[in-house]
Amino acid sequence: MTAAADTMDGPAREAAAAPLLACAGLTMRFGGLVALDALDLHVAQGEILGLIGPNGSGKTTFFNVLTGLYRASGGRIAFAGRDITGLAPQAVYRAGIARTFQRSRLCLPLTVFDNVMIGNHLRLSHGACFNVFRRGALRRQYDEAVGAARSLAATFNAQLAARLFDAAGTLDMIDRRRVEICRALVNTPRLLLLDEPSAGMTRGETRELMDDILQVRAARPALTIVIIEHEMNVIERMTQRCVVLNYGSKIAEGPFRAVAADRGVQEAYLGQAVA
Amino acid sequence: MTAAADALEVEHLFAGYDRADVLIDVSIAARAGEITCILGSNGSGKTTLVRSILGLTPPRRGRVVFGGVDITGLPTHRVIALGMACIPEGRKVFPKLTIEENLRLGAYREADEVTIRKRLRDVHGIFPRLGERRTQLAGTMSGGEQAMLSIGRGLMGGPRMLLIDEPSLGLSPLFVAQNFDVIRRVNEQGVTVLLVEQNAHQTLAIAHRGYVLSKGRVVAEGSASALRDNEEVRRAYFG
Amino acid sequence: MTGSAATRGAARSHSGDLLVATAAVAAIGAWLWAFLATDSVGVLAGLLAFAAAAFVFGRRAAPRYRRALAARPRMATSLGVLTVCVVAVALHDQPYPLLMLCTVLLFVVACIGLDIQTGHCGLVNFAGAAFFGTGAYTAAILAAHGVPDPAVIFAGGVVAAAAGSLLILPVLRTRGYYAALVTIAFGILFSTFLEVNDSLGGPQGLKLHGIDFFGWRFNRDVNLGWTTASFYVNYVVLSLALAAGAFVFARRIERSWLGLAFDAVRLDEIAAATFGIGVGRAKIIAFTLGNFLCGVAGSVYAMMQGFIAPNNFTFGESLILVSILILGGIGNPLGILPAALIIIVVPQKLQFIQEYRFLLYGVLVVLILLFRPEGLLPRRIRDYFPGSGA
Amino acid sequence: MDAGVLAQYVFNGVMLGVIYAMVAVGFTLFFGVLDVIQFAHGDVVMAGAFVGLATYVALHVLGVAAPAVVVFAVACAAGLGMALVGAVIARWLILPLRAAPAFNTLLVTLMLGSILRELVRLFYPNGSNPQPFPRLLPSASVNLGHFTLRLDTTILIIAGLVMIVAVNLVVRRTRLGLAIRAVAQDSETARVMGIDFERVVLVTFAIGSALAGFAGVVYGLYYNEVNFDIGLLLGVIGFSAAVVGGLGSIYGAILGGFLFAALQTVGSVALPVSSAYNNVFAFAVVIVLMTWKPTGLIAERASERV
Amino acid sequence: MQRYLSFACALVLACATLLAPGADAKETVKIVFIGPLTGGNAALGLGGRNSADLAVQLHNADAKAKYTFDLVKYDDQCKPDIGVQVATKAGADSSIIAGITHYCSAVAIATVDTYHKFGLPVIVWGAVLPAITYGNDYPEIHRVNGTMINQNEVNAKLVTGLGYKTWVIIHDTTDYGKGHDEYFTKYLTQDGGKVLADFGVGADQQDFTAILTKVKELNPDVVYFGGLTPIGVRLRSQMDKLGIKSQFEGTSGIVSDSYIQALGPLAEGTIAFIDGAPIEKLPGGKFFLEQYAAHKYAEPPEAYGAYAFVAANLVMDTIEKVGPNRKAVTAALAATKDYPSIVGPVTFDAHGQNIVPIVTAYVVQDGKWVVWQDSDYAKGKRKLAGGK
Repeated sequence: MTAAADTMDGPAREAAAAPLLACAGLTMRFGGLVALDALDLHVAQGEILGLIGPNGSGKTTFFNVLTGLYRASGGRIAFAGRDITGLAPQAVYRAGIARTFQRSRLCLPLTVFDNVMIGNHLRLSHGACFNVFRRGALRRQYDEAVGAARSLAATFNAQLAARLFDAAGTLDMIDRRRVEICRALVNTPRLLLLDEPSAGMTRGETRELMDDILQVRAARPALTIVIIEHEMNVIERMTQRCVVLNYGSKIAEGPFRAVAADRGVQEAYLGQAVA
Repeated sequence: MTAAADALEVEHLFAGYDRADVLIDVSIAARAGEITCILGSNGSGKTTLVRSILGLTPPRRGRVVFGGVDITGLPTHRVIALGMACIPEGRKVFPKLTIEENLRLGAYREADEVTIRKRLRDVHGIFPRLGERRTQLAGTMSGGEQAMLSIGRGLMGGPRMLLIDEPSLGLSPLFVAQNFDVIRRVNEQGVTVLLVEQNAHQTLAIAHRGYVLSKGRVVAEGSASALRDNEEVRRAYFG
Repeated sequence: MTGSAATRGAARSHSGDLLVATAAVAAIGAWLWAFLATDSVGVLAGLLAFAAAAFVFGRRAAPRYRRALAARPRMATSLGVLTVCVVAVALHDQPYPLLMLCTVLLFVVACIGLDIQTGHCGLVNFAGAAFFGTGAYTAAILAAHGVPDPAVIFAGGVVAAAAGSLLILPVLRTRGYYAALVTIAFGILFSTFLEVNDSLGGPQGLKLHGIDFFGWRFNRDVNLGWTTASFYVNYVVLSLALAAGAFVFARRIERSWLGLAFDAVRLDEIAAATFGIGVGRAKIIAFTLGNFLCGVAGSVYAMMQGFIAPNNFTFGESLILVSILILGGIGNPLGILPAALIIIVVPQKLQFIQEYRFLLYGVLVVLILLFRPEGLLPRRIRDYFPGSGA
Repeated sequence: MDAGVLAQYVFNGVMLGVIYAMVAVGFTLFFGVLDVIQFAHGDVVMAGAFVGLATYVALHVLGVAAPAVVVFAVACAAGLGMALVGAVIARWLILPLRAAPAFNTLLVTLMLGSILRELVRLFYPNGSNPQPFPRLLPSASVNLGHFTLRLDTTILIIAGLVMIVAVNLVVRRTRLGLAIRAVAQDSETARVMGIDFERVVLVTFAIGSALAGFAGVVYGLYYNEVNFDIGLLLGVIGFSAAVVGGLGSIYGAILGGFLFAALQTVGSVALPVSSAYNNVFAFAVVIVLMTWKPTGLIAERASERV
Repeated sequence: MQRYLSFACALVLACATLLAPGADAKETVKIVFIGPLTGGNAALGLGGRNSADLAVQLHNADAKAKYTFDLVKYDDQCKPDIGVQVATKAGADSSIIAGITHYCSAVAIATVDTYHKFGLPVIVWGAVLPAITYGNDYPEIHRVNGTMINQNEVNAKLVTGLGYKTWVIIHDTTDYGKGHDEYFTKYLTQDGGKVLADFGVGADQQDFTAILTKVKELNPDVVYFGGLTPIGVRLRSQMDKLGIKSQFEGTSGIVSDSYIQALGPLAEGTIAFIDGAPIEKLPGGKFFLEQYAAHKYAEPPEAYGAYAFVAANLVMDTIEKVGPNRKAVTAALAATKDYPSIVGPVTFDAHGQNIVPIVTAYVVQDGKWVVWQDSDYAKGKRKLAGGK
């Protein structure tokens, strides 16, 4: 992680470098419905990209195709110079892409720690013999993991770190989101996909969460983020660049202010201006 | 029916799922014979409002009165029986039923076959394509056609009041314009409409009055023309 | 209050709690003894009423004492084992209660196996009796060929796990009721096959000798010095060791990364896959481990009974195993013991109403489930190293 | 193989398939509206047969002898009686457990099955023994080589098919059926259409159980013997047929029923090994089919429950 | 109504026995009855239980008897493991002196070790597999009913004597059916009969039309069935459906009233065999049937009720003779010779098996099981299927 961060710190150099993620002609069809229509999209190393568009424009579908939950009907995905089209979700995660879900997919009966550890699974020893018989070694791994989870949670806030062993179902919405983000971050991915992190939260909570994300990002400058959001002030505040989708294709791209002023984008959201 | 009477009143409504409140102290009124719109971006609580009115998500606090009857917490089918109809978000047509069956479900509370036939003819008049393809399965239709079906189904009940949740969702501008036109015509025939939308411009073009919902609270209300120029509306979307 | 005073206070109340908890375990042991030993309807009714009352009224106070015990897992396990040992000694000259105790303990082992599959990994298995039976038949065949008994018991588990691998592909591909059907079909297929196929004894079953552990004959009464104990004491010791072993095993699985992977797969397969967990691998491991335990229990059961026949391993018996699981509270190995007592021993205790007993028993189970839908002891939050203060 | 013998196999297989399909349709209907499996359904079939039998005995005592009247009364009593039982099961055992894990419904209905079985065994006079079921249908027969075409069996096949078709018509063509299908596809939107969800569930259980009651009578009239424990195997086979066909689909259930009958027939006569292996064969094919089509032959939708 | 009453009675009795231990002048001795009281074989088990109960009641009513007997009843569910459990319970209960045990052969085989271990003398009242007595040398195990060997020997001789040539054998795949299949095939082949085909069917199978269609094609003179009443009824009735005209014969498993009740006129002409003398013909047998009727049991005695009755009487008479002591009873039972009973004289061989091989052939005539020799068929007044 650090090597990349060292060599790339200026936004100018990032843009010049080969993109971390490049999708070409990405298409996803469900029966007669075209959810992604030959989408071309690239994300530079270290950038925070906003992905916006009206409801049903294909944003979440894009995430699902990217993470291997759906198999693309056409097109290619390259990540860090490697073709990841059609890989299984496990392999995509191993390649360094982690995500959150629009509708929280935490395992609510499990503790915060357990949920975070689900994200950390690749780094834990999961052989049956190890887990059952080598309890001492497991204990060491566990203590380490608790430390890691606690410090990760503490980057959000101390209360969350204190509630590490409470069931996720007892947390309120914003803390559940934080746990989801922790789960996605614990394996130090290169690309983080955030699917509507503000959904179901108040304006104040949203602001708080965005502060948290920026803080995390400050601690890991090389982390690349793609964020789907409806809250435009979130997009404005968080992103350097946005891509607007409508009907599964890109209708605009650029800094938020420019995109928001775009007539096509306004129509996509607000409908055609009626005289 | 006097134009000033409130067909639907929502008073100080609180509602939500799990632990979080999605609606906070929401009060709105839809006047009889008018189109009242609720504007707001995604996640502002629009759909929860519709669900609370219909009794699908029982409110935590507050009251819903429809045509003088307190319907707070009433089972959904009883609310519908009082003359309410709903065109749900995302169309929600029954994919494995034919177009005609979908339409007939809209008139489920109506027992009289003659009336049902008449309404079918009316809907076919509005959307000729639904008449041409009665036996096609709804799931095989395009998004725009499904939207037509959903609206037609809502009209089949011969409602006094129509709740419409995001009719423009995922539709091309042409379809959106067409559907809004239908809504306007239906309203002109005396049906009260509560239109929940994200598409502000076209909505305000046909609505009489409106409310703007943001993060579960009403942040603006007024006549459609007043809202059209209201900065709050743009803020609700673009921050 | 100063910090150190608070700590001291906590420690004091902690040891107090531990004392109460130990007393409670002792009381449970006494109850178990009375329940197994009694043949009187009045005493039985009294015991059941007492248990129900203790359950209802003790619920509020219980967590505190349970925590005290949970903080010392080793002591808790030893205490449990010791309690059952004491019960066994108290019953040493009563073969029938001892036999029931063995039966319950062996069913506990099998159910813990199913619990790893169902309660942890979310795999339904309605063929538990088939894997139990595989172990039993393996034991019958190997023991007849002179394989030493400890190896026979282990082999029973291995063969059952191997038999399970026949079902791996359909089990991985199907879910929910469709998976249930696959296992139901296998269970029926298994018992029908045993019945029609004469090479394994057919419907007349197979006879087995009692267990012989390096010269220690299990079917001989045990001389305890002051008295002679029924030979079933041997089987109680073995079954108890297996049950305790299975319990610790299941607990360790649960309290490990593997158990976490199982939980993730059960609760949200998609999220699990998204975070790199091998869903198929987790299912295969859980399925195999569960079947292994069923097979081990089956082989010991067969040697204890001395005789096995196909109608011991029918679909109906699989349902009994699943019933124990659901009644105990899916995912909690601790709930299996009381549930097994209810499902296995209560019908025998109802012998006095003869042909009416199954009716009463059915009504009883339905009532328990209507009033306690999560089972008797629902699963608790995972704590990897209880008592470590983490 | 002789054509007459072949025809006989097919004819018998069809009769068997009709009975299985009648049972399977109930399973699939219940799953459709509520996503549950009612494992006592086979015992409802058995109870239907006994209600029919009791009605016959009562009519006999009352001196009603006209076969047509008796058959009609027996079928109606079984159908109505089981409709009531089905609705009661849904109302008091299934709906209250909707929020609980799906496993509980399973165990409760399993136990309910054994309760029904024991009730009949204990409280029907001489209930532990097989009971003669009266021959109420004309038993004329035609011999065509090795093929014996019996009038009563033909009537039963037709009656069974008519029942299945009738239920299918109710579901496909009536307002009530529309409501059932709507609830099955999307219960929430169905409620928004003004459908009383609970009522539809109860009615669906009543219809499926009534069909099971009729199946019990058809069973009795065909085999002329009923026993308190016939429900166990019928339930397992009905469930298997419904699942193999694809839960939620009526056509799938019918297909599954006939498929199961065919498998058992083939297993009995065409296998090189002993005919006792027919169930081993049938269930082995079921496992292979489920591996090949994990959500049934006519896949309506995956079941995520249990 | 009677059902509820008997349920209530069972409860009251159970309570009464608890609260008021024998205030009787006589010493009370406990003996145990074990059989299937629930599940698929409950009919036979309940018949056996009632018969044993009748024996005890009649004995207790006898003022000359030294002991009052208390019959403990256990259900083995026809499952070997449950059988071992209740056998252990009875064996370990030292107040129980002897047992009348088991209808299901697999259960009986499973439990013999247990009885031997506890030294509890038992008399098997219904299970027919030879191995129960001949598979061990345990002095505690006795059996009043015959094994399937004698039954099938007599059977094969009689039917081949009638002039039948070809057979199809259908048997259930339980130990009972398979055992009969084995021994009947053996004796039939010895006597010159020809087996065209042999079908095994599941014990809970309902439809046999596929098999019977094959049978029809083979067109045997006789269809032999080894199994119990429920399947027997289904087979016979489905044979008729398919127009199979062969003679139908069965084993002791179908000699029950319910076979005739369930089949009505179709039962006519069915031949079956049962070990033991014809009950109706012995004076004691008539007494048994009368008393059974007089005691108003809810269930009929069924085929093996008489054996349970005999076994109970034999146990009680032995205890009367040698006192309530297991060892003494075991020894005395071994010496049983020509004990007069309603199934004929009982004599145990070295294995405890009743060796008086009386096998009675029955045929259904006018809705009754009639002893073959007395029937119109034997006398030539009526013809069996195939004109024999």
